[in-house]
Amino acid sequence: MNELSTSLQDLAATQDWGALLPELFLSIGALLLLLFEVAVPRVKVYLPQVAIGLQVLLLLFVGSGFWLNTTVNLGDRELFAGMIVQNGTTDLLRFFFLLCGVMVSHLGLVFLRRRVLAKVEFFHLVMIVTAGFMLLVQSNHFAMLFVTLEMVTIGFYILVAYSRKSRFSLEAGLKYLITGALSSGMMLFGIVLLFGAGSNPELSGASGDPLHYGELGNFIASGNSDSLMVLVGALLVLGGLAFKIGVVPFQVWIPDVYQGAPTPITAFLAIASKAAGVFLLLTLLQGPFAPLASVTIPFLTVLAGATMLVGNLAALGQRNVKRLMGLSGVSHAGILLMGVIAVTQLGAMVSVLYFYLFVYALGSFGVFEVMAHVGADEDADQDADYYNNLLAKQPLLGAGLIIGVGSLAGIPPLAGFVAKLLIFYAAYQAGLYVLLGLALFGVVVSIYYYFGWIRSSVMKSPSFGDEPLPEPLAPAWGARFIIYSVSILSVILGLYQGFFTLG
Amino acid sequence: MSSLAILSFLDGLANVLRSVDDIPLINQGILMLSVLLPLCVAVSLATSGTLSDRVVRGWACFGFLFPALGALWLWATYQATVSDGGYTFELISETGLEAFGIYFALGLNGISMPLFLMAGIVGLAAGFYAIQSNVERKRLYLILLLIMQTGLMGLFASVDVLFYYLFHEFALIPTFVMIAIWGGQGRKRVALEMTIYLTFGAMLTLVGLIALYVTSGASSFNMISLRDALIETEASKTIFGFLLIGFGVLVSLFPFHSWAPSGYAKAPASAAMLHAGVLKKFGLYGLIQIALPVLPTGFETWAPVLLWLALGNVIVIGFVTMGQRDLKMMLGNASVMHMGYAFLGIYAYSTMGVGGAVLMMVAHGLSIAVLFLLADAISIRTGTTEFSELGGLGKTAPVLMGFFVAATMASIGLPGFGNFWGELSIFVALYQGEAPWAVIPVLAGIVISAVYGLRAVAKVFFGESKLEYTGGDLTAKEKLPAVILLFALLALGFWPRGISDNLNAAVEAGLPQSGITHAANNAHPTE
Amino acid sequence: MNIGLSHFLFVSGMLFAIGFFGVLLRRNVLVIFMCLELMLTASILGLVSFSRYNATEGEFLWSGNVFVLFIIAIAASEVAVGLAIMVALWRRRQSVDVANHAELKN
Amino acid sequence: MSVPELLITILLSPLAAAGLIWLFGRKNHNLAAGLSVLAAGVSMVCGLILLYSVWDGTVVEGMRVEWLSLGALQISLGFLLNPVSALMLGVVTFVGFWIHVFSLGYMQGDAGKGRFFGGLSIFMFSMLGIVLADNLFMIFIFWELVGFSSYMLIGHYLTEEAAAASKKAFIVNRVGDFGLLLGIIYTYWNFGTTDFGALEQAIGGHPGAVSTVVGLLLFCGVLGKSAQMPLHVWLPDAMAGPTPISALIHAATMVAAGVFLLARLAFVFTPEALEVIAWVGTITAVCAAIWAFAQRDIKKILAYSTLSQLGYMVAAFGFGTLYALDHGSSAGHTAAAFGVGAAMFHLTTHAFFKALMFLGSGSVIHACHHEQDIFKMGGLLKKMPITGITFGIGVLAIAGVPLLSGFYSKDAILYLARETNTIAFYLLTFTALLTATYMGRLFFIAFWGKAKSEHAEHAHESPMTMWLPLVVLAVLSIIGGYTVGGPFTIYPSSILGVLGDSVPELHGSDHTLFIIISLVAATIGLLGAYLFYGAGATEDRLEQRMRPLWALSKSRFYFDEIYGWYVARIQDRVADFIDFMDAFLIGGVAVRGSAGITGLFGLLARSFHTGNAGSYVWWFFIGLLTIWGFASGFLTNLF
Repeated sequence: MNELSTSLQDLAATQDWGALLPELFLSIGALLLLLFEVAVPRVKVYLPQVAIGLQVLLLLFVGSGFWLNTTVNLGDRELFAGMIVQNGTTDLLRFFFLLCGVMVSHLGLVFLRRRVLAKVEFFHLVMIVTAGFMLLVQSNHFAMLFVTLEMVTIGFYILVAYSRKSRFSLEAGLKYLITGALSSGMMLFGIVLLFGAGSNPELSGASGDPLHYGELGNFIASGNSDSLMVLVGALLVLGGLAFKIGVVPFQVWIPDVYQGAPTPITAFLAIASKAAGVFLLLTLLQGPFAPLASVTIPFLTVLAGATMLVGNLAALGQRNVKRLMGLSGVSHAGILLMGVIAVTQLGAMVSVLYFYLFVYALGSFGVFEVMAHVGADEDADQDADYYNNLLAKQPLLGAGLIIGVGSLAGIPPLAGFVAKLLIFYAAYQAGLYVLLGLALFGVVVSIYYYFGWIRSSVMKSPSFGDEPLPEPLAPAWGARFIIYSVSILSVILGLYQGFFTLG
Repeated sequence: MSSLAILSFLDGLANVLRSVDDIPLINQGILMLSVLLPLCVAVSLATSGTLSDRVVRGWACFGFLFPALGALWLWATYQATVSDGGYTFELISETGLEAFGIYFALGLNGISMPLFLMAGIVGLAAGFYAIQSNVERKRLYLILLLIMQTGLMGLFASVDVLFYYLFHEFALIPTFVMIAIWGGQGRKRVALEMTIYLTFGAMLTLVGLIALYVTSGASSFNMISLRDALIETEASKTIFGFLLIGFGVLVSLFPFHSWAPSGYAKAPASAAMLHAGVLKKFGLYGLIQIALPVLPTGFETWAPVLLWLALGNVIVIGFVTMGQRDLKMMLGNASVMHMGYAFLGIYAYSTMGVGGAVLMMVAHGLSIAVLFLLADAISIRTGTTEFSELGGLGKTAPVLMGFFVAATMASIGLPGFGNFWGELSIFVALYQGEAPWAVIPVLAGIVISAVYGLRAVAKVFFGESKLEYTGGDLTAKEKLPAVILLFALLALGFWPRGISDNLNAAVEAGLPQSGITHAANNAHPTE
Repeated sequence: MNIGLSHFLFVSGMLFAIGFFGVLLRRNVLVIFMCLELMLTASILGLVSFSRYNATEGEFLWSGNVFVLFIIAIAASEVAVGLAIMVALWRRRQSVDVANHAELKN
Repeated sequence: MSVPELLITILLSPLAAAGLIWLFGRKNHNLAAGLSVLAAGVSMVCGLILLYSVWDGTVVEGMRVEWLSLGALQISLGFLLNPVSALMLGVVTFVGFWIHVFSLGYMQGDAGKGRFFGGLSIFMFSMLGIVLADNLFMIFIFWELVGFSSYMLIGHYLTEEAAAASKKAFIVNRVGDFGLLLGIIYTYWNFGTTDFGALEQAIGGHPGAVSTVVGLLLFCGVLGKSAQMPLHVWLPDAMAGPTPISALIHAATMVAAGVFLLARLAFVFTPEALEVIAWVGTITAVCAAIWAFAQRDIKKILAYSTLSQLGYMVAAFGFGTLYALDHGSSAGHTAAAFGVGAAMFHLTTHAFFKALMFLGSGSVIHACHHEQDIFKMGGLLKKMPITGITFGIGVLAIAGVPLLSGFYSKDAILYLARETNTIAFYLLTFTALLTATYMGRLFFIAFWGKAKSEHAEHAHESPMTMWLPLVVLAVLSIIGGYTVGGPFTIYPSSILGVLGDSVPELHGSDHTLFIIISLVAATIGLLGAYLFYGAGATEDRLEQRMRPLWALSKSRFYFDEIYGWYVARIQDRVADFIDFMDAFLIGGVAVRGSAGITGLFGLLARSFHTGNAGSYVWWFFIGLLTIWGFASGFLTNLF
């Protein structure tokens, strides 16, 4: 009893709620939004702006703190009895997710402007999910991992199905629900297996809390790297993450869900959850699963190759640009996975991955911002023809689209090129020649669909559909600001990467 | 006599240039500006609101004029100050990729200087032609051209391999957009096909460059330091293969040429001028400036392949060109064919051959540009480029005929124009190489090119006109760019030493003899 | 015979398999959803049994058991959201057959 | 002025004129004409000053300017003035100037007069470049340039015919240059230089140092330029150009450049090569003479006679040099001197009387409003006496009547031929007979009798700018053959050496024999022509009476037909075929094909996304299997 209480006190000592201030702020803010909506109906109309304002404030606050933290760079700090770990990288990602949250909220503003849907709940959910992401990247314990992951996923179930009027949105919700639940079920079973193996007292290095990354790592490292249970568990967990990133064969939900979901949510899925997945993959591969490299690396290599192939090939004939973004996202996932493998093998150049993620986010947000303006009332069918002659109709949107897509395609001098180059370079150094070849083939193929899109945005070719195409909205100042900044950043990062400490 | 006066004047000019060169960084500044100014002009044009047409034209004109004048100035300075063909005007700044040995580095040596100058001149001509042309959405047209111009200038000015590659793509994308917007019949497909094909080549090149960087151990993408890192391992063979094929695609080396003719035929005039004239030389330049210095053993392995493919360019494409029935298609194929000569010069692997290849690149850039310009002028007047529908234009447009004949003669290697020197030195060098017999089929090329060149002239200008021609002769505004290009060609033809003197040392430095049993030697024939 | 860890694991494995193949083979959305829950249950069972049998005598592995609670909560919320979506779908299409909700494709 | 300055002035003044014309003269025709004639005049005056007062006959070499230096390749501009080039210089500048003058009248009111005179000046520049060049590369450069100017001037009238003719001329010449350049490259790499002086040193007096091949390769250039068989086809067609051009380029100077090149390179050729050269010349001479009979076009007749005379020169070079090689250097002359001398001598005289006749024909055509068929002329002797008489002198000269220039040069050739090869001697003599005959045919039909057409009726003498050159050239056609020193010869002592070498029979034994031979040939030919065709016949008697002979001559041995067949049936079809294969195999199968296959895989990949959530679970099933496979290790072992 006594030692229990002392241990509890030790635990209590590690509970530094201040370290989670941003997440708390977000969650409470989100709850307050709902509260205000019902309590003070008058302010209802302003609540979206309020929500965005709150997030922006938080962004600035965390931003300053994050710079501060990286400059000081206290090492890893385990909190809450090792449930959570914080370091420069997690802070960077928290900042990144807050950024995503703001962007998505703004997209939501544009999206909801011409739709009769509940408005406040959208921002509420976005804030909750953002908080979930921020916790997810800090998780240092499989329980924490699973819980936060579900926090995000369930939030996404709702968000994907958000526009209740649209049967596409609902269908997407259903599909995401089934596949998501399935994958999390598999992942959970993997966790259970790991728990079972790691807690087995007959095995050396067994511990009372085998779900803690560190403990599990020690356990596996102490001669259990070939136990079937551990392997299956680890691979199942990786599979669950692969689902989030959209890696073959767990990519299959992506095109449908991306198409059906409201555009802001598509962006959220495409960027935030991919980034989170990649980061977790990296932490696990370099942390607890490091001793399993002999199995995980070939496994991931096969997956990466298949992903790059399927993603690019399936995107070839796409006319619906939301599906196109989804499938091209799959191919990007493949390249990212290749980067992850290379980085884990080299044990260096991790920053290259983050650079790629950031650049990918920039490009995608630019494109989604444009899509939000171009899309028709039925959000799901965004045909490439809608973009005909966009450059002439709305020069800013057109330019934003060209730069965004160009950056995604990896065209010099845009940031996407440097990002790809660095990943390829890492892959070459790690000797992943086959993957590199597939990636290059993928780039060549991707030119077809990306440039097809660009082409239709610069050409004025008559659309063959009988109904008139929707006119793109004129971007408001917020959208203009975002498109300008995103595009300019994409260009600058292509020429000058000094902000990042790459290498 | 008067010649003495001229000489003393030139000497004085040289002194002036030297004294200016002493002022620190001024020439670097000029170099930097001639690369980046067009881009700045383009951005300002793109972002500023409604401008009057005259302002747009004048501003764009400035954007094209400055690089040309800057290049001329730098060239004169180079002639006056440098004698060994080494790098000067170097300018290096960090971009955040120091960890990978990547810097933004500009500079010029004996090889890049003439090409840089050529890029400036062709850009000027293309710009002028675009400014006076009456395309719709002219402002966007000029913006894209200016972006392209920056890419072209930067491509030859950059010492860092990565930026060299980057500038190439930078110039490539506007070509795609221009074909997509202003292209001719069936531009949708052609634009994509060309871009995908070129990206394929670019990707191979990229792998080659990465591999080169990794294996060279120079841990730097800097051409100068790469030159010292000689790779003689087995790997060099693979790497050279990648570079050869990759660059080959970009230079339309047989059989990777099928993108070129149709692409040029569809592209709007100025884009075709810049791409066929300047951008296409990227690959050859890369082979000469990067591949040969670092990978002599790799070159030796691939030399036979290169020989046969280049012969394919000259003979096969030569016949293909003869078979063309459309003027622009013929020009496109002809430019593919002439690339074969340049490749053969590289194959010869001697100062003579490679230097000849550089001469060829410069001259071909000028001549093919003026040919595309005139072809566009013809199609404007006649509304067609089909030989079967053309004819008798010489009576209504004698000046146009004169220019076209001159340009054709230049491109088929008539003495007095620059191309002749390139071809001649390549022929002479080829005889000295591994395969002297190759001279015979290659020389047959001069007959082939004469056949199709003169056939084109005859079909377009001689005989009776079959159509109603509008627009009469070349206007002064159309003449100006053509005259610029023709004058440059003549200048090169009459005074090749303006280039060749500094070429010698630069090329020789780039041809490591170690590990080369390839018969190339720079000894004088008698020895 | 005495019931040991292996038996529990067997059951939990069977549950997982049944759940998965249910999801794989059944077409009724509700059934599929149940099967998904079944998979979660399998994990829960495994977790509990591990924490019971891998523990030193007379103790529990708390971490496992606490985790179970979380899982149950999550499962509950998942069900809530999932059912909501299904109801909405039913409203629009009067069908609970996955095959009928296949407009987003290719 | 010193020799170098004179040479530079001679070379550059036409270039300057051409440049100025290109800048200002396209519209202002008279300015263009004035500039061009002025330049030609300057060149001629300087040339004459050079030959008659300044230059003392010593070989002037050097004044080299390095033009291009690329690795081992050094190309320099330089002058080499020796008796041969001096003689050529004189001929080119002198004849060239008078043809310029003639053109003033002839091209009066032509739409493209400016272009024409610009072309003339460019030609003069290029031709003088060939004459003065001191190395093979420089010769090649100007060689190409004269080809170009000839192309431009043939195509002057922009008609279909002109297009075909000019194209043919340029391409056939390119074929010749193909061999020439090959030979030059070969020479360069084997002797390390292409300077004539250095080459002569390297090869020395013993031609064994070189293989026959290089000689023949270099001779290919001569085949093209001097229109020897089988590359002779372009010259007759070239008559599509204005007549002064035919006179200057395709009779007097450019086509002679080949012979000049032979003279420059005399030391390169091995006996075998010389045999070939001599025979090519002989056969060309005979065949061309035969072909001349079926022609009705006055210019075509002259063209074929030009071919035949060029054949004479080439044969002269061949046999003469062989003779010299056999007999060693007789009377202290350089070994090759006989051949060079004979060839150059005939080149000179031929330049005079052929230019004369071409200009005469030009004057006739001008008078008859571009009527060129001799059977539609007639009686012109009365209507335009100066033209008629001068033309007559030309005919006598070419027929080889004694005391006229043609007689002396032809005699030399016949003598050398007889000394070396009897068959060739008979053939050449026969050619002389034929020459006299067809020239007589031309003269009697066109100038005697009475007019046979409207145009001929109203023909009248041409203006002074046109007949003055005729007179000058006529005088030269008479006295151009006198090479004995003293008051009679027109040649300065510095040149006489060359010509003197060529006439060994002056010291030789059977002087009279050759006088008899040529007298007989000339008289039989002319009389025969007069008797057979009669004065001013309206129809071609040969065609009517001896059809087979006429057909034989008409067929021109089917050279053009064969070439035409080759171009149309082989070259073009091959081109089309390869074009098709290129588009089909490379552009189609390889490129589009791979793209299409990729697209198919794309469709496959898309078809997996059926939209049925149930089917998606199968992907997860595959995922599970993969995971199991890797965990259990049998997939891992594949790596």
